[in-house]
Amino acid sequence: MKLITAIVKPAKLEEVKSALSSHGVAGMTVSEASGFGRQRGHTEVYRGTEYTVDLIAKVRIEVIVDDKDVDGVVSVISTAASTGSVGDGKVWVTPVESVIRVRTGESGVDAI
Amino acid sequence: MKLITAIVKPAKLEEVKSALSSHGVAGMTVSEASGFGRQRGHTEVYRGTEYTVDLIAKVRIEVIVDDKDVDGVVSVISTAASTGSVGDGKVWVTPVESVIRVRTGESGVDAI
Amino acid sequence: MKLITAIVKPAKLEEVKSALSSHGVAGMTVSEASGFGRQRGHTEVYRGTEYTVDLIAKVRIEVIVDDKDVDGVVSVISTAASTGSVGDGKVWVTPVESVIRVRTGESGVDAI
Amino acid sequence: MEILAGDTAWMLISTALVLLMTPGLAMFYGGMVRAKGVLNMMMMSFISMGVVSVIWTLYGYSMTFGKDLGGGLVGSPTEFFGLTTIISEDSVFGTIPTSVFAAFQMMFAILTVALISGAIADRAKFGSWILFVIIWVTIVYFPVAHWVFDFDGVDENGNVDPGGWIANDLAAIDFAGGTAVHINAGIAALAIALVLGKRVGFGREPFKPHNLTLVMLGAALLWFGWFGFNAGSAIAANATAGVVFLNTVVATGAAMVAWLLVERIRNGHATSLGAASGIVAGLVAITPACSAVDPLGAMAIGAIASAVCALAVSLKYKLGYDDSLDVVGLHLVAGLIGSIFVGLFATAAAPAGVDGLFYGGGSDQLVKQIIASFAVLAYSFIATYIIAKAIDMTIGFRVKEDAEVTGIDLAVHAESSYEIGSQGANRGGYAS
Amino acid sequence: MEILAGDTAWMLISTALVLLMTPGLAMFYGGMVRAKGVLNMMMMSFISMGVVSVIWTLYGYSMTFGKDLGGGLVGSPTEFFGLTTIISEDSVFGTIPTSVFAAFQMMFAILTVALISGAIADRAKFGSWILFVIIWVTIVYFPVAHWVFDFDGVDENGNVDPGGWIANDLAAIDFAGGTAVHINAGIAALAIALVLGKRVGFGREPFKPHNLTLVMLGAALLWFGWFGFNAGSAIAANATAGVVFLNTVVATGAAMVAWLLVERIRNGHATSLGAASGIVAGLVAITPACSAVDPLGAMAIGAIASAVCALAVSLKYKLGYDDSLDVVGLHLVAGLIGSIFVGLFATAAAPAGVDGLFYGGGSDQLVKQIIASFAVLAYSFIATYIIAKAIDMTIGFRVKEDAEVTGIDLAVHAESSYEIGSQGANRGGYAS
Amino acid sequence: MEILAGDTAWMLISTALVLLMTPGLAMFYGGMVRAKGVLNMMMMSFISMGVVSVIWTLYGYSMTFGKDLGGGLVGSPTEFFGLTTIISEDSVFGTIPTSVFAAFQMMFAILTVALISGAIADRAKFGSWILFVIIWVTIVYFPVAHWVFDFDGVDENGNVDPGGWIANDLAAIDFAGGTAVHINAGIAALAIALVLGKRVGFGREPFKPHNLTLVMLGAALLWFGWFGFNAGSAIAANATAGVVFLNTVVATGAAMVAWLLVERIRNGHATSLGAASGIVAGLVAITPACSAVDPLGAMAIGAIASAVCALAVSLKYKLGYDDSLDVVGLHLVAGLIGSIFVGLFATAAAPAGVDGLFYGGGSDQLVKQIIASFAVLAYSFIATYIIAKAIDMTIGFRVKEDAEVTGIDLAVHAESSYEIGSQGANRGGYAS
Ligand SMILES: Nc1ncnc2c1ncn2[C@@H]1O[C@H](COP(=O)(O)OP(=O)(O)O)[C@@H](O)[C@H]1O
Ligand SMILES: Nc1ncnc2c1ncn2[C@@H]1O[C@H](COP(=O)(O)OP(=O)(O)O)[C@@H](O)[C@H]1O
Ligand SMILES: Nc1ncnc2c1ncn2[C@@H]1O[C@H](COP(=O)(O)OP(=O)(O)O)[C@@H](O)[C@H]1O
Repeated sequence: MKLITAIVKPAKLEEVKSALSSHGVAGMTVSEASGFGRQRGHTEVYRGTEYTVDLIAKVRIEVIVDDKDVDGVVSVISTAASTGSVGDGKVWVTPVESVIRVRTGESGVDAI
Repeated sequence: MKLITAIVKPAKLEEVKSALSSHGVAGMTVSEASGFGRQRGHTEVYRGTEYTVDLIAKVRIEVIVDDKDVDGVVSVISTAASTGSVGDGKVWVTPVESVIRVRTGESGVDAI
Repeated sequence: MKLITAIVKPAKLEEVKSALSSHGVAGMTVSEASGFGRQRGHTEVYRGTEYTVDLIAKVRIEVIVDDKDVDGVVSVISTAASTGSVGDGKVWVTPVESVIRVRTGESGVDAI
Repeated sequence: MEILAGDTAWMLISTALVLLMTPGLAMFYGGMVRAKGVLNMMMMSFISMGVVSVIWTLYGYSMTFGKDLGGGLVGSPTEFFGLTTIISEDSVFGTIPTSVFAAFQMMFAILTVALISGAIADRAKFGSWILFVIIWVTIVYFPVAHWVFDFDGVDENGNVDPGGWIANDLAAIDFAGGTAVHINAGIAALAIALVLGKRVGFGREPFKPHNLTLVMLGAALLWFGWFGFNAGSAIAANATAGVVFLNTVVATGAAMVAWLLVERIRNGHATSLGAASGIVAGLVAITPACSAVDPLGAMAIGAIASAVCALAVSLKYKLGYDDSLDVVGLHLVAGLIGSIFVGLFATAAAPAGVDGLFYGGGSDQLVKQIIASFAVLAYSFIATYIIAKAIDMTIGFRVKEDAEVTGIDLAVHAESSYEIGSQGANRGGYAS
Repeated sequence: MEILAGDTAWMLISTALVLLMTPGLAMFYGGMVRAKGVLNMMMMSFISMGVVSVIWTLYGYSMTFGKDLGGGLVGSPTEFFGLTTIISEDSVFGTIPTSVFAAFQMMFAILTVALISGAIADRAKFGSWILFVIIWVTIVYFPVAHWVFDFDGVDENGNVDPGGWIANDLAAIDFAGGTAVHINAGIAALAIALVLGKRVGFGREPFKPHNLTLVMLGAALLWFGWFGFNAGSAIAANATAGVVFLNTVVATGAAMVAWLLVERIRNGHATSLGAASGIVAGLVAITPACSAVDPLGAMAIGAIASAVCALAVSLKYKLGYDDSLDVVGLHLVAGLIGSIFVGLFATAAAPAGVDGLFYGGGSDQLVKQIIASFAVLAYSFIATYIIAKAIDMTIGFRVKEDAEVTGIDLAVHAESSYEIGSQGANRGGYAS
Repeated sequence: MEILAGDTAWMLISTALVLLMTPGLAMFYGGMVRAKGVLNMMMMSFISMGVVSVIWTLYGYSMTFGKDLGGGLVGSPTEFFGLTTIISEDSVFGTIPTSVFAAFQMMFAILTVALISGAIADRAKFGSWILFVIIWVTIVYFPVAHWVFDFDGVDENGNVDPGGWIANDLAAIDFAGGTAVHINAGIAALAIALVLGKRVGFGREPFKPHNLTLVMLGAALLWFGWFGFNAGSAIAANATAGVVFLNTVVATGAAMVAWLLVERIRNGHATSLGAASGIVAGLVAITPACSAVDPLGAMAIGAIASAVCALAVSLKYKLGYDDSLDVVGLHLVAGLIGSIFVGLFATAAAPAGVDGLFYGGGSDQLVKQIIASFAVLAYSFIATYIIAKAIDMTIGFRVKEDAEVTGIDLAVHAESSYEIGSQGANRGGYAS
């Protein structure tokens, strides 16, 4: 199994979620993050002093999938998350050695 | 070494933490997440309009352990986190190539 | 490629970020976490009752790097994050099988 | 007449109370939008305190309470220019200093235009909004307030100093502003919402309130301030003020209960946003009627208006206009009900001394109430639509789409509202 | 008597101030619970404004201030039904319109029952709470308020119109409601907490306040509103009101300092929750005594009561009842101390004109104070326990355990309080 | 003179309004610091209500309004010790009970010292701050308030009861405290900031406001309360109070607009923090002048002062002192402008009846205003510096560096402000 981690724009979360559902992905975990990269941050102003905020709000999506589904899911995510503008994010894949479903104790692909 | 990642119900965090402590696990990292899966979300109502909120609050727990401790720790977590009802969460294990303790520069198992 | 994950003190985030920039790292993802370990937590008092809060605020930094850069980046992070006092955090390295840049669809080292 | 310290004391504090309603509104509205737009939402109200207080002082008071220019339509804009002539000790209005009356009425102008802003959450250019405020109070509010609030007086020479047509010629009852304030702002909200169009994601994304404790605080401050609004409109601390006050509480309490009942039956849950909304609906509905009904009548008006509003707020999804925070569903609907129901529930036992249809007074007053309501509605809708459209076609009224998506607070005000997370301020700012 | 504008002005604003106390309380309480229960906590107070204002208008004012039905126990519930007979210009209470007096006293009923809700945070069914409010004000508050606040009057024919037994027969001093409001609510809180039982996790999980700025805001609004509560109870803007006001400030200031001192000594830290709590303790304690003591006496009462409360709030863990937000530890304890200490610290130099034990007046007044306090305590405890138990045994008073664990806001009100995180509203909502 | 209910009503509510300013300030300040320091920031204001109310009662009122000890420098600290002698019905000040006057003036003392705390956000030991408050009000505030606010009176025997030198000998105009409150607190803020030094990270880290809705709420409560501050300083509900009230609104509105204009031009964005800051700048500037100018003059003073403040707040980065929340840039700068501009914009048409330079009155008044301003400035700076330095050198004024980095709320008060995240209270607390 693999863990697919995607960093995407917050406004794209809904689309990615729907796309994954349609694709038959049963579950995912989402968390807040902020990112730094090619995308320029923004400037805030407080009492005349300007602050550069270079960490931009992103969402992290994590999906565990069976090896054979990796390519499909990665491409579903990157299609749904794309706006074509800088800061769209990254998707990366890491190996997973085992998975357990807490409720049932099932493991492996059954646990996904 | 391995990284054990567990997604559990927020109400179970305390129990998991205690169980890990008793088991002799020295440290862990916790963060907020929300999950989507078999567990049904809830409905909120604002001025008569109903919203379905399908991302449910979860907690992510990460523990780095020595290879030989993996099975023990995974079972401690999944036992402590279980309520038997849907949404109890997942535990997965990924390989870790190296670990460093920032304070001392120690690495490997000593750094855990 | 590798994923370097660092758990550091929130007050050190700026320093780590600058150090990585200077080192030529183009991007990173940051999120909030809290940690439990050798560092003692703190006590809060509400209406005379004392609570021990043992999860201490930390920041998680994630950087994807090319294999050859791993050692350099790990040492940059651990140098910048160090205060020498307990709770400075951990840095760990995990294997990454593939990376995609959502905007362009580039993959591999080009996507970082 | 002489200045009476007791009446003056009540009007001073009433004025302060009505001023507080605008920040109260800012919080009520601000809590309902997403976190990325709360500051802009609040600023649309706050700026009204800044801009309108200046305009009112320059020529607004004059246009509203100055010598009528003919037909009861508008007062002379220059008569009290700068309000420098009303600060002498002899300048008295009824039993209070004219300066206090001028300040009290200023607060109504400030609030009315601020109410409109709820219709255009998250998407209006701030400069365009300011321009709108200036033009709207001048062309819409001051004249309409003159119609409704400027009663005929007597000038220094004992001649009649004619006021507005609704107050005097038509003699409709609008004690504290059901027409001039709520119908006016409510229908203007519809006009401006039509001009600006829907938010990106309207009807699809949830737009849930980001901070309901802020909404409830806002509702509480509105209720608190509204005592100045309603009971202060007696311009004295007398029996009328007392009855108005009592009616204001009872109508609002009944309205809160009614809204929650509708929710409980329809959705299965009584919500805190419903309680806050019911409070506002009740306050709006009783505003025109508060001097004309007894406490049971007040209860009925509050409850009916609130139940109807609770149903009306969903209409926008069906009709397809984005009145973001339901200014139409609350202020227009409750304003109309309150204004018209005076013709039904008025009782001669109350201070206004008029019997409505249900109390054997016939339909006379009812007709007057309907005329007044629709006169204001029609004028305000047309004028507001033209003003908003003109601004939109010249300097543009709406921010760019990506500014709306990122968040208007950041795009327009270069600020973000909260930095509360555990590593808080460390999320990446630098002094440049 | 005639209506005096000055007194009326003060009573109008005092009434508004006391109304504001209930939202103030909602914030004070709301900030102390966890984020998943803040809306429910606030709603328990808000609904009291809705329900009690209606009941009060219907028959509550009558039961409290109507013709005594015998023995000074309760007034006739029908005499002023609907308050329609008190809105005429001739309806005067002292020097103010009766409508204002009725509105002022209404606010006390609203607040008292809201106070109780702090004992049952996070676990009460909302419908059951509403039922409780209705029954409790009817069976407990209106009679007790009649005992304490209804002074004998004279009717139209010059005959004595007898009032409540504590005010007249016993002649205990309770200027603004130490017994009728605070002892009453405090002991009722104990009864209801016993009936509902402990929160899941009580004594084990931390239950720390989720928003201390909200708590402080609530405490500030309570203090602000309390001036209406105490100084408004003079029912006039006179020297008595002045002294009461001054005593209210001084007692509260001293109480804040005392609580912080206890904390500093015991825990090593003076906390903001302690400051807010000390403020409330001081306000409660001075409430019955504010007309009877001089500023030094007020200081003493505030400081002593607050220090005792600071120690008393931990008792619940030892005694094992879950009075979640310390209504017992604050309102019962400080209410008792304030009421009884009148018998010690009263000075004839103060408006009430009575000397207490420490000022050479003997123990007469002290005994009266103790009788009044315990009469209210006993009646309220028994009646409240029965009411709460009856509700619990019929429709049930407590939400299901999983609703409590998930959070009562979501389970009961289908709302969540805050959506502030960086991706805010994106955490997964859809318009269905 | 006799007590007038109307005037008393106004002064009672004015006193309550001014009390509310201190929590308002606590929120205005609290929202501007980082989340890890908000409770400490608020506590520095709240504790002033506790400590100063006690001290004022003991000897503060005496030192301010007691018999002058000579030269108009300070009143006798023992004359009204404990305020026990002013609670009788015959104790009258003007047309109000002396108790009300004493309570009203108490609020000024509470607020003034709380203002200073904005200069030392996030780094002061709480015990040292309390000590500072006690010494500062005693040595600085009471004398200066005596200079400015204690007008010569007549004692029981018909002899002159001499007051303070600025009010009487110099006859500078300071209606509500431009010198005694704002210049005084503003320059004291500079002195204390110099003693404590800069926050860790000053000029490098961003220190952005953690909650701007709290800042706006605070600004709104300040504005609301300020009506009591300014119009209450008429000590009556009369024409003067009316004009003062009107001027206070207009100046503040103009000030808000001016600040936003400066920001728009300089930074390209009009901010909500700018609106809140402009409100405060306008309120400060009009405080001394509110009885002496007409509404157009008020507008000018408000706008000019606010624009200058908007530029002045950045100075601290250039000059290198850490006046964390710009007490100097707001209160000192606007206080000076307001106080001195009385000499320019005063018009005899206004209640104070004096013409300033621009209205043909010559430079007489201007010179008096300058002398008064700089006398207060010099005395306050020197005395404050000595007090703060003495505390710093003995018990220490600053928390340890790691306490500052971790957050002062936790280190000093053992509390954390918010627990709002989705798993909220689960972030690891245990009842120990
Ligand atoms: N090397 C990296 N390691 C981890 N996360 C990265 C890395 N580079 C970029 N990211 C994440 O991807 C997001 C988008 O990257 P950015 O360079 O801004 O845009 P793009 O991917 O379109 O070129 C960043 O905000 C960050 O969260
Ligand atoms: N394929 C997946 N990848 C990542 N996280 C998952 C996946 N499936 C479930 N999860 C996480 O596990 C949680 C529980 O899953 P769910 O399917 O709701 O219940 P259960 O595991 O009891 O069947 C989800 O809320 C989500 O956070
Ligand atoms: N075994 C572990 N697995 C995951 N995270 C850990 C582990 N041990 C420590 N951490 C993280 O590292 C942080 C610092 O660890 P701690 O033991 O407190 O100090 P130090 O690393 O200086 O000895 C912890 O707060 C936690 O977030």
